[in-house]
Amino acid sequence: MNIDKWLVRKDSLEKLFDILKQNSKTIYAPATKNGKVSFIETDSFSGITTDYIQTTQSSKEIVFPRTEKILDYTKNRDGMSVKGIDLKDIPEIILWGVRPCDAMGIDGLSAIFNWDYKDEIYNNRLSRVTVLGFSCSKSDEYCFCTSAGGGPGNNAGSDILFTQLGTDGDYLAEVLTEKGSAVVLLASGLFEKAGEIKKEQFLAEVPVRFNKEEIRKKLENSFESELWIEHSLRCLGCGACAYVCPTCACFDIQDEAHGKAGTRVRCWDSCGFSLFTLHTSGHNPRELQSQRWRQRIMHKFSYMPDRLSVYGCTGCGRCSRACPVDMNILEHLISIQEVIV
Amino acid sequence: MTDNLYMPYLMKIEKVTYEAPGVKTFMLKFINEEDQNRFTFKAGQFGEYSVYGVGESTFCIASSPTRKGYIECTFRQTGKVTNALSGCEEGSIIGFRGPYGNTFPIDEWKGKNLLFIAGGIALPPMRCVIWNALDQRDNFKEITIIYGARTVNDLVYKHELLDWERRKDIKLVTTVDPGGESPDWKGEIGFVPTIVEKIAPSSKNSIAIVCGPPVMIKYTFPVLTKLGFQDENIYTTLENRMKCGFGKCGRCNVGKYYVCKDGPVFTLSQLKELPDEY
Amino acid sequence: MVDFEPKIVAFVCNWCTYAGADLTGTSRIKYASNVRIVRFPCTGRIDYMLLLKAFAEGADGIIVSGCHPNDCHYTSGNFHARRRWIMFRSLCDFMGIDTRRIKFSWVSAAEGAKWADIVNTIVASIRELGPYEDYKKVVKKPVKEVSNG
Amino acid sequence: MDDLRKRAKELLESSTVKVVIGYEQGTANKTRALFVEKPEDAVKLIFDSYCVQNLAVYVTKREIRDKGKMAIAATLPVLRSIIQLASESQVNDNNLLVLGITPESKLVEFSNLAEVETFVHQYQIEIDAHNKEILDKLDKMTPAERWKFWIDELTPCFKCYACRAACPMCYCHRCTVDFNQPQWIPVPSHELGNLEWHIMRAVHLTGRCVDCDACYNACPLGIPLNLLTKKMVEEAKVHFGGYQPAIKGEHLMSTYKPDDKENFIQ
Repeated sequence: MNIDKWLVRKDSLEKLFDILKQNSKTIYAPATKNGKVSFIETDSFSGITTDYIQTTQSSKEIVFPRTEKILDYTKNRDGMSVKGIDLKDIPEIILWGVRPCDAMGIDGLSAIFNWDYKDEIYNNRLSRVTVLGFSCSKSDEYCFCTSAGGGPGNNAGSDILFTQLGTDGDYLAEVLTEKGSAVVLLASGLFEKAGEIKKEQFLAEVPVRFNKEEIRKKLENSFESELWIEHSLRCLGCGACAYVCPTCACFDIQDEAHGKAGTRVRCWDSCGFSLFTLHTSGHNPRELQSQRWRQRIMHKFSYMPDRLSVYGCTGCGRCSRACPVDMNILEHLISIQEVIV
Repeated sequence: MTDNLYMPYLMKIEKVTYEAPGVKTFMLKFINEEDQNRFTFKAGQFGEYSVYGVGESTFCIASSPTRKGYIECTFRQTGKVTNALSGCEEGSIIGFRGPYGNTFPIDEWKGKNLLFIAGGIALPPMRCVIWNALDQRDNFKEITIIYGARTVNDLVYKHELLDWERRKDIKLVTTVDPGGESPDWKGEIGFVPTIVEKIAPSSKNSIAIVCGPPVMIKYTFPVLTKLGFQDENIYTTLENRMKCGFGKCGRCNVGKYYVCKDGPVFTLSQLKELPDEY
Repeated sequence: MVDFEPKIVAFVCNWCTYAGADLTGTSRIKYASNVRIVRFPCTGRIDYMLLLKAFAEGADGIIVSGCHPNDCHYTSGNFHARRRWIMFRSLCDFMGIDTRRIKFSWVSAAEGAKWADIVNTIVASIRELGPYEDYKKVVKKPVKEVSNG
Repeated sequence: MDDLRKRAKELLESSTVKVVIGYEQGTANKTRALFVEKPEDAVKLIFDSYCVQNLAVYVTKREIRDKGKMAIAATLPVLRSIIQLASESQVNDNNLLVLGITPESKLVEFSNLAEVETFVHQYQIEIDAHNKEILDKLDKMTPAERWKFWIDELTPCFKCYACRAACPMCYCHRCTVDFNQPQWIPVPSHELGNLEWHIMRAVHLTGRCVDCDACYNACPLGIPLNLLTKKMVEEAKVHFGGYQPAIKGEHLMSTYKPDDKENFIQ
């Protein structure tokens, strides 16, 4: 796949933003609120936060919103009229400043949402999103993208990947998809031919901490291991890790009625909650927190690779950052690699 | 099926039959004619039945695929949706999404004896297979049905049990748990596993299909193995909490198998491979 | 808002206020018909969640009324209720819920006139305040197409 | 905190307790909960200014409680939570031993919960100055401004329930939001669902919250939801003279005084 590489001057980034804005595109970019950086609809280039390692939440919210209407119904005298979501209403969105680990997460989501049955709502949202990725020049002890098959400069999932050449240098723009070239066409003046540029030297240093194939093999016969109990003693069973994760796609379907009409809504859910698998009879196949923590790891590092040939983890480390009790997934994966034989 | 996976068919409730305390059977017809003609399913598949404004609930399609023009479902009133469902009368509109899941491999059973073992409210998934087999009766040799419930009143499809009893080409054994019998009860008395042991159907060239509460299944499998049934000839269905029904919402998995996609029908040999998580 | 007819929900206790309202009726005292009365065995049974649900389903004003202290049929129901109302009302005020739209009162079985007066005053004041747009806006926006991060 | 480690080791060796709940070094400069079951692991116990997580949340967690008698390293907020849990009969003397850590970081071992209670009653539940300032700023706003403030703050909430999980007082086996007959609080995290959830949480913690900020520290989005429970602590002071967790004491919201004062009931 030959990626055409362009050079974008440092100060023409703002011009690119304005051109996109003029073309009435909705732009979501990282902005700070309550001391946390999240993707917020932004109108001005100056509103974008730049010195951060990672947003608190992944960009999953844009293609798989936390709450999403899937149908409307109205009861009338002679029956019921039910209307599905009008896929054309889904807005065009530019996702500005997506880290490679988020962009890579989209592959995990797409694998689930297109396993046999095609989820048109998700596919339509994704088709209307243009992902402008920004490589990482900094990382911290939570990041392990290189162990999860990605990297600070990985271009999977991005339509254009910008890599800043040096602290305030110009940007190397790798255009990867038609959506990417559409943006280049829109602002062709800003994209200059780029010579041979070695971007690796400007990327963050992320050491490889484990081998995911090895972990996958070890997980196959570790279902009864004591490790799950030991690791999950301090887990409190909240949903923070699942909701900040770029590849967690589990959802719940709820109905909301207001008088004669109402909606059916799809909203995020987490395997960390005991309600997730509770039967009406009271029986719960996953009663203990250790069983639920095991499900989280097994799904991402064993079931998804087996069934969908894609790992359910991009190594962003968000779940460890967001966890109230410091359940560090990297630490647990390393101990699985060392302890389970 | 429109491109929106989550959009149910609109179904009208044609007939409501009261089966047992808290258990009802709905006969459902598609409101939209083409959906009716285009709709096909196989024995063992399930669907999501929705009451708008309340939610969706998962149970099998209880009518046989050989009977066209309608589908039936039987449910017990336990949760939020089933309570709302049992409040619906004939003529009201509900939603149905499906068919989902895999099927009983009836075609492979041609020329074999069939042993159906059901407990309590688990007769519906079996009834679908039984009628499917009975509608092609000569494909199969001996058909034995062992069906038990807690009390006489809890037996579902009472009228059909009578039909099956009168038929000469089926052996029907109904039982009730000890203490559940009524004075004029002529059937067996005892738990289903003990009755299976007593009847001791031969395992030569035969398939066993077992559905029922987990405790009944747990005690019936060893009996069948003792009678010589091979693990791959014993079929059962698994029940897990479900929301989507097509492998997306991520909650019905047992190990790496999804009950909504790889099930609900499993053989005992498959069950033995599954981790203890159901 | 000339033709705005406020929707008022009244949560009342069965032994005093409901009987009082009944007395209002039998003694032919006219009062605004905007109020929808929900009867409870005691004010102690009136849950704060019901008030929120009333606003969520479109109420513009709420009356919560029961027996005077020491008159409670169950001796302490209204005392417990009073303490809950004090704390819940402070929480609502802190969160910006318009407490002018929630009226708490004691109406005994003999105070038919007082009941009519309470209903009329609250209907008049809510008619002047207008529909509870803020809450309705939150309810109408159940699902943001794409909510921000 | 060597004497904590030494004492923990002794307790485990003499098996007076089956598990010691304390803090250990976590990722980056975070600290996290540690459950010591073997005497030799007691050396991992630490205590420094980063140890703020309220460990009392674990004394009601089934997997820990079923291990047998627990010992817990408890700073002042944790001690308050333990007394509040004791008053709601969740813990008692034969399943919990308390190793107190005073505000001056001195180890004080309590022989029973009554002793813990007398210690806790030396300190009033005080809202810290910074948060008091924010509360005053909010009080000066008009209701419409406060409404806008809270709707903006609560909209990002995605109902991960970390605030519920981290709070020692939220030990219910099945929370009201987990029931669907009736579904009191909408499950989806839209604006109405978030508003009703956070109101319900504040109401259910009224008179029980010990103002330990566990909910705020747990929220991955940094929503200042502890302001709601802090406001209820302040209101309890204004209307009823405040409250202190007390094993045999009355609970603020399940008792009453005939002469409770108010100015809005007609």
